[in-house]
Amino acid sequence: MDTAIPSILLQAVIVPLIGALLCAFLGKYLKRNTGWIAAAATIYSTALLAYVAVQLWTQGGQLVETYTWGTIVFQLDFGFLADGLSIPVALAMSIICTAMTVYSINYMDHRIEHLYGKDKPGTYALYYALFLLFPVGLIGGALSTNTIELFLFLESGLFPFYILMDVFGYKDRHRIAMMSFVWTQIGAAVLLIGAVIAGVKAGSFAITSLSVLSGTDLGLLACGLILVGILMKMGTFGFHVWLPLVHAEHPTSIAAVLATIVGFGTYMIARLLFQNMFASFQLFSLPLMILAVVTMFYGAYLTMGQDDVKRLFACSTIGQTAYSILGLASMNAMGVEGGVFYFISHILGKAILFSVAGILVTQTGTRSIKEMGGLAGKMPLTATLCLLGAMILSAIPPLSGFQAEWILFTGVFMQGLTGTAYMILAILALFATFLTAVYTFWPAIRIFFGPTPAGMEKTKEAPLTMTAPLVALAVISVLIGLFPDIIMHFLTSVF
Amino acid sequence: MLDLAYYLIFSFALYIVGIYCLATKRNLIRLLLGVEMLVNAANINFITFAAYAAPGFVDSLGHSFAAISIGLAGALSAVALAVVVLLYRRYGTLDSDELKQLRG
Amino acid sequence: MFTLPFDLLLIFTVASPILGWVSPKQYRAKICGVFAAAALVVVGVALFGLYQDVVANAAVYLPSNALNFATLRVDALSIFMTAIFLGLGFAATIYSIAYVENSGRTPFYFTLILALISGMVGIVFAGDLLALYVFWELMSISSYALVAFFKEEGTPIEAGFKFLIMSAAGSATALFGISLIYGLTGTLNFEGLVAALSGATPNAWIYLAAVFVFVGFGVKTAVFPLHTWLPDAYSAASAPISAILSGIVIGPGVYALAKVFFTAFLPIQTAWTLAFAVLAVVTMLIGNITALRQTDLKRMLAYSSIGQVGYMLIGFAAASQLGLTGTFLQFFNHALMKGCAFLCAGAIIYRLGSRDISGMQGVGRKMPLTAFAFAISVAALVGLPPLCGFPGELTLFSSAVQADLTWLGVALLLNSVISAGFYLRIVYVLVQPVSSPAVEKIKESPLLMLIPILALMVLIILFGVWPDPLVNFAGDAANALISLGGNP
Amino acid sequence: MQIIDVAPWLCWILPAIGALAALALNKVNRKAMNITVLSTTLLSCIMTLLMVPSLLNNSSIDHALFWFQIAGAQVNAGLLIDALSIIVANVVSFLSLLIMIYSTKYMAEDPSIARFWFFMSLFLSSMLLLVLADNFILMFIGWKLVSLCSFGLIGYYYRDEKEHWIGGPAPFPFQKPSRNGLKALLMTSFGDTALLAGIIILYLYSHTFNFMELIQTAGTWLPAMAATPGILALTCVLLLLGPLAKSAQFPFHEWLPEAMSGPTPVSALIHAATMVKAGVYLIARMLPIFFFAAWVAAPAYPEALTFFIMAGAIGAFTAFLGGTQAMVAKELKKVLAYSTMSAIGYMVLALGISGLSAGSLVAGTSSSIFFLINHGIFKVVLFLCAGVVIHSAGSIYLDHMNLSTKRMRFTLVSMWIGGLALMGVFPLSGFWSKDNVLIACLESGQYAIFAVAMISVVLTAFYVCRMMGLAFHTGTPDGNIHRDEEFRDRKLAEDHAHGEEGHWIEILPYGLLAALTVVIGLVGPLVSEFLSSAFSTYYANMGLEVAAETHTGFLGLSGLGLEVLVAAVSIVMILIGAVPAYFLYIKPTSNPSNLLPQTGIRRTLYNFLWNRWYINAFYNKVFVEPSIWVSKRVQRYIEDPLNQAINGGIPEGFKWLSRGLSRIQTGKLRINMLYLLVTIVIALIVLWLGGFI
Repeated sequence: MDTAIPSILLQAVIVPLIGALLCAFLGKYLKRNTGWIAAAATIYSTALLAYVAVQLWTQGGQLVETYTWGTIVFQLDFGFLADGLSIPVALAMSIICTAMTVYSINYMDHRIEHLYGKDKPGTYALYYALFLLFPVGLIGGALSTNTIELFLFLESGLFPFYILMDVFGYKDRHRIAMMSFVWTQIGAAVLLIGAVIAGVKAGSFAITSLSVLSGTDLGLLACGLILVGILMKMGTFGFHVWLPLVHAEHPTSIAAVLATIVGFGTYMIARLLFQNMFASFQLFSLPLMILAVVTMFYGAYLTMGQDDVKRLFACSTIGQTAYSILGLASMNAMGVEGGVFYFISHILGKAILFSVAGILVTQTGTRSIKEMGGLAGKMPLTATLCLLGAMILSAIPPLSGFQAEWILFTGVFMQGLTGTAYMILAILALFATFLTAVYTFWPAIRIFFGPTPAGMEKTKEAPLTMTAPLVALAVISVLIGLFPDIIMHFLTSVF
Repeated sequence: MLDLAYYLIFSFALYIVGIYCLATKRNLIRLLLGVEMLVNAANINFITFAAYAAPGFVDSLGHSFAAISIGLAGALSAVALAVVVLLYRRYGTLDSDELKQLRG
Repeated sequence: MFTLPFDLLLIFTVASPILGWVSPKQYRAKICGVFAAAALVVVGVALFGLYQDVVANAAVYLPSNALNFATLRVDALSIFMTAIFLGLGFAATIYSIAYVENSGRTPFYFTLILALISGMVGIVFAGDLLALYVFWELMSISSYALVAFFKEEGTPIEAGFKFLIMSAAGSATALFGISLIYGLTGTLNFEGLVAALSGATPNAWIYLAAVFVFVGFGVKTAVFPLHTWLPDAYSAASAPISAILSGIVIGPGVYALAKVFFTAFLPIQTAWTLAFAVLAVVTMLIGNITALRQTDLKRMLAYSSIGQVGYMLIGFAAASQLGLTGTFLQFFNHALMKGCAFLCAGAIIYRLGSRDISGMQGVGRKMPLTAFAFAISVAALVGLPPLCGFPGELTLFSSAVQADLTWLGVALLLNSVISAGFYLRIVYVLVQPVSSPAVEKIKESPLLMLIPILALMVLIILFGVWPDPLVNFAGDAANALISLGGNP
Repeated sequence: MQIIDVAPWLCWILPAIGALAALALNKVNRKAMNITVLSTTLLSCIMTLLMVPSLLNNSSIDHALFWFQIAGAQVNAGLLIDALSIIVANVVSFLSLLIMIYSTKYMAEDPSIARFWFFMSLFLSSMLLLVLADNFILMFIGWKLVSLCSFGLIGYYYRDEKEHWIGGPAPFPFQKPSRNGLKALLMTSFGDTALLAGIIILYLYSHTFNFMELIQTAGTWLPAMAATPGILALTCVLLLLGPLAKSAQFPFHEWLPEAMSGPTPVSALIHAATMVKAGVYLIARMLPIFFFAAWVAAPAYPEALTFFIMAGAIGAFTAFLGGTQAMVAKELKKVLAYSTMSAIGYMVLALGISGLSAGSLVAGTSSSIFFLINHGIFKVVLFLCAGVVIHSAGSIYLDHMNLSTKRMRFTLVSMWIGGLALMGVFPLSGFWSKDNVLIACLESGQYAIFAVAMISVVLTAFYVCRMMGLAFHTGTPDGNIHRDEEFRDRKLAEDHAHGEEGHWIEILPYGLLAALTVVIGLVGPLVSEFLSSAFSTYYANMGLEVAAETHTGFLGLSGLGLEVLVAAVSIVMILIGAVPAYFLYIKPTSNPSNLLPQTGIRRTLYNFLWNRWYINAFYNKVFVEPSIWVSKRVQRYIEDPLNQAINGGIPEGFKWLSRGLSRIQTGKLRINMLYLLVTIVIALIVLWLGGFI
């Protein structure tokens, strides 16, 4: 396929970067309005990706852009590949980033004032300049054609992530910033080890050349290392200890992006392991499935016990990403399609929920659910959004979660028919999803329903820049839920 | 002419003495002497090997190296002594163990 | 006489104190500094001409290609190293103009810098061990003097003396080793060494010579456990000197080890690769872990240099073209990153007057550009893409995997994670809100300090985003060494 | 384009538009909002009526459009219009219309009525989607949405003011509306999860979600499924759990009583007339597949009988369970809720019967659907009357009511008609459908189920009479109720004068429906005949031709004889239940509390029933409390220690290591030189050991 716009994919990645520079230089003068520059940059990227998606839909095939990067010592192409797998993922992540940029405008105003007092223009520049590196990393990562490029984009968000946590985070932010950096860095390092082993032995770092090793002993090693690296980044049980803390203490706009980064592992597994190293990857089916199911239950029970509204949604990410892992572990097309679909759906929902948490924190000044109640009357739109987010997570149609979940579980049950152990896991996993409804709706009820406690009578609805992006996300989720072909058209073309 | 081995044993011994001196002595001047001993051990080697390079001839390379090396060691000593003087002025001692501001 | 750039360098070196004497006192510092900087630029231009020759002829020999004379031999590796020396030297010189303004002995300072750089250039230009040793001493003596230069403070002198004794003992040990090599082969010329030793069956003497040479040059390279001088010297020296010492003075050590081990000691390669592998791991662990709880900013950076040396040794262990590429690349990047970091640290200390990290809370708010450059250099040191630390680590890691030493690569990545622990601590302190009155008073670094800092920062980003030319240059350099050793 | 192509789509899309319009017009104009919502409902009702002609000519139309693709297949979105869906859709939309009309008055003073309209309209839309969908996925969307609307409406009074609490009186626990909504959502979700698993397994073998295709291709995919023993039975169980949860059948029945905390029209529409019938509808929808597997396919797959046995057994048990609980309930709406459980038990039971023998397919299904229609109508009557009664009495407790029979004549009459129809008194509509179910039991030889159903008839008669008696006639309470302050607080704000008749807009819907109950009762056999013929054609079209009815009948009786016998027996049963209740509550000859001593077997039984067989308590003890217990401890005993060990321990370890290693740097020059010496020595030793020198 081809497009009328030259270097369209490169533009989609570069424009937020240019936006970041602009923000860095102009932030001091524009103050909170810097956010609009950032929003413009992300909207531009989103529009480009949407355009590519439309072209891809109508023309089929794939779009590849290659720029030479390394020539002699390493044969590295700095390539961008837009196909049925990468485009929906990139587009979804770009939309989340856009929504969160707009959301930030008011949210960060509040946060900065709370932390550093009024009249700190430099902090806006810092925030938006660093924030825009996330779309760069995420879009670039999704479009990468080689493992080194992928790693580069993955890591490009890491340092901003650290600084943002350190400067704008909530309690105990310095220690947690360090911890998150080290954890994701270890994950990335393990991933890199696997990728480099594969790359060196296969003679090329191109993602497609991973297939050379597929099925060999070395392939198994590389596959295992890549998988462990990704699982660390995804916070599956055993590697999850950083996730609730980091997720909860970040500014909520970043936390939503973090959910995206965490879920991005789904895409990486699909792209690197499922597509290119299937013969090696399929040996991990059973262990991965067990891990996913354990994580789902653990995440569910951990979430249920939380009283802190930010930590609550943070813990739920653990279980939710495990769904996607479960889908991928089923080793068939339906499962992988479902896994990636679920990832997209989950980030939409989680972005909404985290932002709702942010709204609650800014409007009520507390994070404890115990102190909240009856807020639905005070902030009906926020309550609706929270319930919509809960519906996405607990797979209630017509939101996208349902379509993703049944497709995912069709794959899982398909694997389930191959053995009793798989079947038991599949059914267990399905009942773990039941717990999602418990841990999303129950807190929502505690926050928004019931009598209003004494201190909360004056709570007001959040400003429009905070709610409108979330409404947009919810609408997108409904659209996907009603017409899943928006996603499935792309995914079925590659799997 | 003596066997090469004797010269080598001598030079190795000199080297060991030099290192031993550096590792045990605390006086700054003695440390400089230790360094000189090390350099001279090497120089002896050069001279010896130059003499034994070919029967009846002396290899000029070894000699020139030794000569240059002696010169360089002199330069080194000059700088080192200057530093020792400065040290003495500031610390008022020549005991190397007293130099312990930098550690950890 | 010694090729144009080197000749020029030596002439300028000698000329600089004379210029200092004749120039009016109140402008002396500026004149000498500008002169030194200009000298380095001129030499750089001349070097480019020489580079054309090297590209055309693989190697340039001086005075002739005879085996038994002291010769200079300039190949791609020499050019590569020289470029780094000149580049960082230039940055440090510019920086020094602002830094040493108030000092009385300015001409000597710049003379010593030029002499130091001359020594290093001589080392990498040397075609035999004699020339190498001579310039080695030139470099060493200049560096001793530079460490102890600001004698008003106590610790530089103490550090200078310790550095002097250890380094001189190391040089002497290397000399002892060289003498053994001479005894074995009767020649000191590198090509002669290859010719004499390549076919020979290894005997005890060659191992012995290897041990002495390794220990000798290893002191300057700061391989564990010979690294003990390094934290003292780097932390006590003035900031530009620390930058030069840390950024490039490691270089000659690495270079000399590489040159000797990949020519003379190739026959016993199997024995030393493993030793280097073990030492690499130990060195990087010691450096990074010890750095974790340093409170002195420069000392922390000094320890991290030891860790970086450990990374560079991986290329020796891999003993392949890719490995050496990684080593040289890492050396280049380290010069940029650590040079930048030390210059930033110097600027902060210059303004704040204290080196204690815990007292630096909020410096980033008062000196945003410096702090930003610092953060970038620190992130690069961790090895985060898209900064220049990453291609170096990637190359080293790949070479380790290629040589079936994956564990070594794993250690490298593990260390880069550990190192994040202390690098980030600096960043975290800098971005804190201002907490002390001392910090409240400070302002952004002087322009002359800021320029080299920002220039280095730009290079760090540039070579991170577009590493290919640099990687290829390092690859050429590694090729030059490998082909000298006779196994292309 | 024919009307039948458009009507099914419009009939569920229109209320969805109405729902959105309610939100949009909320702030603009209340009257316009009410009119819009009502008119979309009316239009929707007309659209469903337009489908009735195709019921008469027995056609089955599947409108499918491309929806989306999945790996190796595509899913179409389509609407299936056949006898089953047309009947249920009409019941739903007609009842909805009337209830919406009722609500305009009943909810008129509610400040957040837009939310009410939104959920009601959305409910109607999704319920119709559920009924009309031609495949599992589309159906499931409607299925989940009705749960969601039910959640929203049960918890409609989300602020949990005391007057909206349900349960009690103290010391028995009160439940808050918001919690009840969640409970309903979660319990049905649990069933939905199982249902989804069943659907997926079915898909994996059949490669289709389409109901018609599933039946048509059953012959080809069933052998593969039956090849693995247990899978078919597992699928049966999983598929049934969803409908059972939705229809409040044992063991998921516990959400229904508490769902009564919603506004009364909601209880009428969702928790009596329509949504809870969705389960019955779905069982009926899936039934042909398993009937085919159990009886038509050759060889037959006996595992498929699981479906029918389970449905029959659970239906019968729930019918009994609900009846017993209704006998002692103190709240008017709870009595009706229990009776709904019981009645739906009948329907499920009848559907179970239809597959338990080869010949009772049509009889079972048609009687079940007949019951569904009738029950929908008369239960709505009862609930709408109950709404007026509660407003009038200012209390939800039967004990408090004692309303005037004179001033509330319309309500009294309507409620009695509804009640008698519920009891199954001749010649009201309930009589025919109940007898059809009982006959089907006998004809298929399921005597145990028949017996349980008969006992339920007794219970029904008793509790209906008790309810009416307490509400209107004597008001003599039967328990030793703690009349403490808490209990008095539970009285509703008295916005109606005590014992006042409802507004005519309220009376109109239930009056109309009560009349309809009588009319259907009068033409009962005709309707029953029509349904049987419709369903026999319906099944014949599916290819479920069954051999001519071979059953010998009960006690040698068949046809009219059997019907008369069953009618006679059931009337006797009604009398057995109704007479004691009449003398206790309507024309009391003794105080019912005399029957309940403080201790003893009757007290124990009473407590057992009052506590809902302790099933709710059991669930709380076994599922809810342990989950909370575990979740509180996961953080403390797993997460925190892990966090301590990893995020605290590892940095500590490195600090310790760093402290240790920095001792190497002694700062003493001598030691540094010693390192140099040691290096050389160690290198030499290693070389020596390695044999190099």
